[in-house]
Amino acid sequence: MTAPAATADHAAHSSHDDHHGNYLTATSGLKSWLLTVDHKRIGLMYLVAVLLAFLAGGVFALLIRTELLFPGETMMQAHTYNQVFTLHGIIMVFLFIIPSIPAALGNFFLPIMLGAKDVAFPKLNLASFYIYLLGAILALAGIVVGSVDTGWTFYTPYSSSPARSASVLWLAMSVFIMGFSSILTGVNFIATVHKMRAPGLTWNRLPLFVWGMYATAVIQVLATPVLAITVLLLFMEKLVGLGIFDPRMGGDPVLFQHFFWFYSHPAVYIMILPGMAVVNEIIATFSRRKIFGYMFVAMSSVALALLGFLVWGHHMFTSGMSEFGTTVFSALTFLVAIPSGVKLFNWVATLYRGQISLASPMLYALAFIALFSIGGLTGLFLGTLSVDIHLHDTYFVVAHFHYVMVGGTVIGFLGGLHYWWPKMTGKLYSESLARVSFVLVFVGFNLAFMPQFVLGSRGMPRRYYDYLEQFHGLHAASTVGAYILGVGFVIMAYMFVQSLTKGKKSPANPWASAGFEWMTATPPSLHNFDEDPIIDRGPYDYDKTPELGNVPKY
Amino acid sequence: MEHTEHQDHGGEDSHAPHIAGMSMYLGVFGILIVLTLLTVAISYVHLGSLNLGIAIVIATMKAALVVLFFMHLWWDDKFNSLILVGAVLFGGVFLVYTLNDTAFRTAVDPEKGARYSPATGQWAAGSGEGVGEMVRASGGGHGSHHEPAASGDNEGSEQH
Amino acid sequence: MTLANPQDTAPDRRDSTQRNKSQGVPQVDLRSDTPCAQARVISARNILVWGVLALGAWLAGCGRPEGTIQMPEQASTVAADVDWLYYFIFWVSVVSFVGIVGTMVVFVIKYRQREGGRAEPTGHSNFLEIFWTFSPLIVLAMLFHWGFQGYVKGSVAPPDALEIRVRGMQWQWEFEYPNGAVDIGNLRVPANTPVKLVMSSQDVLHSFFVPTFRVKRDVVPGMYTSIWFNALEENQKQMGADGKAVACNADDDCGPGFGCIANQCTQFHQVFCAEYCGAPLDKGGNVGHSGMLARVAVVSQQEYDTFMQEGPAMPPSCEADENPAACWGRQLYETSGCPTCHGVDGVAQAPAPNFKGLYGRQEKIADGSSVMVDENYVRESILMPQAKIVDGYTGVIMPAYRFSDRQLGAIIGYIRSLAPEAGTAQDGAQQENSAVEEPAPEKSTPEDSETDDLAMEDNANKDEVNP
Amino acid sequence: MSATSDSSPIPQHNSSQHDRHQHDKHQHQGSSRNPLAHHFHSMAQQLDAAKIGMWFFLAQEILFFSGLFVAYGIYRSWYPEAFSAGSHLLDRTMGAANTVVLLFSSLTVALSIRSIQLGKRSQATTYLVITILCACFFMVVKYMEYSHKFHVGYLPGIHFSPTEFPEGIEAVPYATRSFFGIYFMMTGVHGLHVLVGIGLMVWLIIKNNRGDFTPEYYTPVEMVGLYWHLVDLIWIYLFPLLYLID
Repeated sequence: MTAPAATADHAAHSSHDDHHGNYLTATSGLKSWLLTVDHKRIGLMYLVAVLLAFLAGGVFALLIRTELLFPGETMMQAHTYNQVFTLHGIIMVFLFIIPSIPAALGNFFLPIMLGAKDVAFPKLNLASFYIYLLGAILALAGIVVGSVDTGWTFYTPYSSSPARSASVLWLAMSVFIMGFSSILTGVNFIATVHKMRAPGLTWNRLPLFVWGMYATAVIQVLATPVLAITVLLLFMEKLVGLGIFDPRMGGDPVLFQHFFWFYSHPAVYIMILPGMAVVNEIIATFSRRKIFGYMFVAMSSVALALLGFLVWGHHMFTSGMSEFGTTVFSALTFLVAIPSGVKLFNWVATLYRGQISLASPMLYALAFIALFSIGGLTGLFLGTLSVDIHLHDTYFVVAHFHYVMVGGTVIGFLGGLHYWWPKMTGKLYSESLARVSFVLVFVGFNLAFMPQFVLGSRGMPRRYYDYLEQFHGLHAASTVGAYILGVGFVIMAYMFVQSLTKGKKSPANPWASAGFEWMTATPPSLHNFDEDPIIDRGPYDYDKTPELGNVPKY
Repeated sequence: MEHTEHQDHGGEDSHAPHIAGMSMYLGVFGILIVLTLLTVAISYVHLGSLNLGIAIVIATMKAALVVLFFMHLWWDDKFNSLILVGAVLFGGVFLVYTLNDTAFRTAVDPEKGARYSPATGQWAAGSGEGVGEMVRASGGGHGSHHEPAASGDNEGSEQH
Repeated sequence: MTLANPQDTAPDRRDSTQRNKSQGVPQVDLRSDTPCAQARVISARNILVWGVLALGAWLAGCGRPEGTIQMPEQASTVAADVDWLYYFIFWVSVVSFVGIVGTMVVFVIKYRQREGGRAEPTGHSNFLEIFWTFSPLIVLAMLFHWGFQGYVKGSVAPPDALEIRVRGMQWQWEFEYPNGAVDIGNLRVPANTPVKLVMSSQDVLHSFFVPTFRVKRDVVPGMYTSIWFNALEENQKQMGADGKAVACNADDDCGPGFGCIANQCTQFHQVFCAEYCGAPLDKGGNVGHSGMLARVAVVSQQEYDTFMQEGPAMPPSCEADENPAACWGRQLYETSGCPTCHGVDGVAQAPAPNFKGLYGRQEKIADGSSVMVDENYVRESILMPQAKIVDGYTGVIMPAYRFSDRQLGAIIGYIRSLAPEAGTAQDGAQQENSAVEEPAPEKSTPEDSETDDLAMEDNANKDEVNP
Repeated sequence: MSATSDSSPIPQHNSSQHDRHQHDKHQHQGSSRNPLAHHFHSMAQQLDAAKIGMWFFLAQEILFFSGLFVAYGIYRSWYPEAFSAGSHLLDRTMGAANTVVLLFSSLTVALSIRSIQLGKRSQATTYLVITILCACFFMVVKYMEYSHKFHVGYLPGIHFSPTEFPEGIEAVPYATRSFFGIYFMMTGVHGLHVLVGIGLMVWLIIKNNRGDFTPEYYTPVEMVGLYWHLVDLIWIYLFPLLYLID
């Protein structure tokens, strides 16, 4: 993007930016943060909320693993264990992983990458954040009020039976409200991508991060309302005995599973697509090359978004669904594997003949490729009908989705956090600490979840508070891995805090990247650009920007 | 939609907003009323499964009229029509693939509303009390809500 | 057991079934050669064509009945094919993983950033893109085909399969044999015969999962789901010094790997509940969803037939007891979950009436009437608990149990033994109704004709039920 | 969240449904005199952005209702007789009247947008008032239908205890309770959307009287108009599917 000449008709706008300094220092005081409509501040507020949720979810994860260290009662009773794994699921899915990349990093960088001053509906963006907070508070209230122990899937008739405490009502209401936060973010991103692109930024020049956010936004808008109606029906079923999922009233519990998974499978693509989106940016910057097969990678994001709506039945192969329905879903599930494969192959092809620097963000991107391919390939086991009959609802499934969600989205999120930390905070972080925490996270994660594949194939069912003696060794290994993972995250948190307090000031383009977001000041000014940018090249055109050279060493 | 190289402001400028004449609105409204009366009339003629088809076709025609002329999709950016059709398509996928399952499941008695085992004729456990029987008007007084006793063995045996 | 007499109600339902579009899955006639068999033929005949892949899969999956590192013992006919397909996908995944990550590592090492180095501009090759879009499609199509083939074979039961009804309830499995005998927690099936389980749940979702048979199906309230398996060989019994099977009582511990099923220590196949179904409040240990375990013992056809004839036999340990019925009744009382609500120590517990001194007493019923606790009242309260609820216990919901008549006789004998003074005072009353129903015989040996007739009658009318 | 007692016939929906609509339309910036937001380059771009945002919001509403239509489709395929019996228990004339009223309100809201584009603000206000009156008429008819059903016990699920049937019907299948479960959910959620629509139009009238809308800037009116047409669209399908099963 060439330095934009100050054109006359934009003069009216530039005088508008009389605020000096960057978006952090432009205005100060609590009110300026809480009532901001600046997408960057809203992104930061989301980031803080999302990291707190990750901490809470992580604590519950460690509680689960500690309980499973020994067979029998280790530290809590069966009912408490059921509550803990339910809360681990709900907090991680609804409070952390769905808003993490789109709402935190997406809110911050989408407008900058598009060359826009802000998202299309800034006030809607702030409303989305407060709706998210309202949902989170209701979820906490639900936890305090009673014991939701239905699993994050709320399967009826267990969740709707009168014996379940009222907290299912609270959680249903909180999920209903948090769904709107997701919908509003989606609507915002779609309108921004369509209508707020800088002049010259055509669809085939969009950064792949924007393509990923766009595909995620489409899923968020089209899938989340079905979760809203599912949760509303569950709410009414429990409150007034609607009888729609109650077998005693002619209802059908399997229909609830259809309703739930029609949202929840696209939701897992809401989780993984942003992870892939971040990896595109990191791999391009740290191998100094455009992404190989740009349009194929972009279209595979959109393909994943659309195909994601056709395959929800593979969560229900053993649920009593008719054999015909099961077969159709199994066939379609294999189609979904292809776009993921295309992305992996294109990323590896991007590394060919590049100048690869192994700075910490790149470590996370490479780890993403390795772990996500394991996650994706184990999906093949679960898509094949006869093998899934044996593996469904066992620890094999737990390992599969942790490899995709933690190995994929969380590693991608951490990579993005490391990559854009200087841009967001204007501070550098200590590279050595980053590598130490990466190694711990990588080793801990694999030690925690690789044994669970074997646990699952040997027949250990999911959500078991107590297990037979034969599974003890693998559970112990998995618990040790979980603790190492926890230590890795603690060190990473310390590193980021240390960077905030004592970190060195970051140069304008610390990674010498050709990405559009690095073309403004670091940290960016209140309205992102002093003059409106004119885009005249692709997002990773290192051929047109030879002056950037290679990634500097830190 | 590919844009020319130097498209100003990324989003295309829509031409002056289209203002339709009064007669168009009244005409469309008239057709809508006629279609409503038609669909009510047809509902009294017993045509078996065809009734559902006709009702949906007429409703879709009315919906198309409202969407194209009252919501100006006819003169609007084609992408908005794509959004509408996409949403309806996804709703359709949801219905069809769920029907894939529910239409081919093990035997269900259409009138009685529960599942029975063909071999034993016995209702599946967990079916409701009084499943299978017709419900008569109790002729009681003001809307008494006496609840049919949910059969004993259907509550969780453990109170928790 | 109040079994709706199928004759009068079934016809109208049956013809309504025809109107209901179709019955489950299209009938597919499957060629005998399963993937397992094909792999053996291929790898034997032209090993070069299939190369190491087929050999690896064949070695790892098919011929290993005792199970492999990743898979438990193969104890049913479909297990070998499932394992073969599992290992086929496993090897495909290992090759793909090594391919992707290996190439990545090679590129990272080969093209590390050097001083002054320049990255080559990225080329583009449509051929490569098309290749890695459609080549996985071939492997995936094969996986789907084999997966579908195995699935249909695994879910469509052969018509002559032996049908056993399974009822899941919160935290225990109840099996009901064709002869009406009911067993909680233990299922005995004949070896080498297809067994079809017709299952439904009484309260919430459960899932019947037997890892060693590779079968799993959710158990849904208000709906029947079914699975079938064909157990390959008998489970060994624990042989005592005298060459006879070691006898044991209800839940004695027969040592690792052995369980006490039908009063014999034998190996068994573990049944898990795979669909989350909650847990009781404030209880630790093996309870709730993780404690909903059952055991499948594969027995010889001959033993199964004798079991079909006379229903569950009295445990041998009770034969020597002075009141064998009461001893058997006490064991049934302990293993069927009654102690959680009904105490026997005379202390008036909240959930349900205490059995101590109950027999022969006059009880006031919730609807005002009163009834003498006798043989018929106990029988009726077990089979239809909601019929006559004692005053003050209306809020409690007791599940309907189904026992064979001999088991009911034993339980009634046990309850009578808890009220010794009532037993003597009521001797007179006891004599008359004994004519009606032979209470637990003094010595219940299999040849005891009278109770057998009862059992025989039961079997008789059961048999027409499922022709 | 109050349970559906006799007094409040329409299941109250929490307020987030209402304030969500406040936000989803584009908020024009600062004082009403400068309707162009700072981050947009032209009024057209601002209106287009609002339209595309609104259309995706309507897509989300369609999928929200698709859940109910799927439940309707599944249970009707399982219990056709129960659904036709349930449908005969409803009052077709009230349903038809409601349909005509909603269609008319759709017309008047479209005309209100047209008159603002032509600069006739007072005419726009009268059209909006007529629309609100139609919507209130719709809700009153709904209230009468609901109270009748509460009175004679046509309630969903476990509460289904009919006290009397219209002549010619002496018994209905057991699964009719499922029909009423779906009936109350569909018409209840739709009724809530009508209430939210009324709230929005009152907000429009207030802004219109303040003179916020000009032939160049009428985005909020158009957005509320689109929303109202969608509410009418949903009812166009609800009416035949619920009331006209023969």
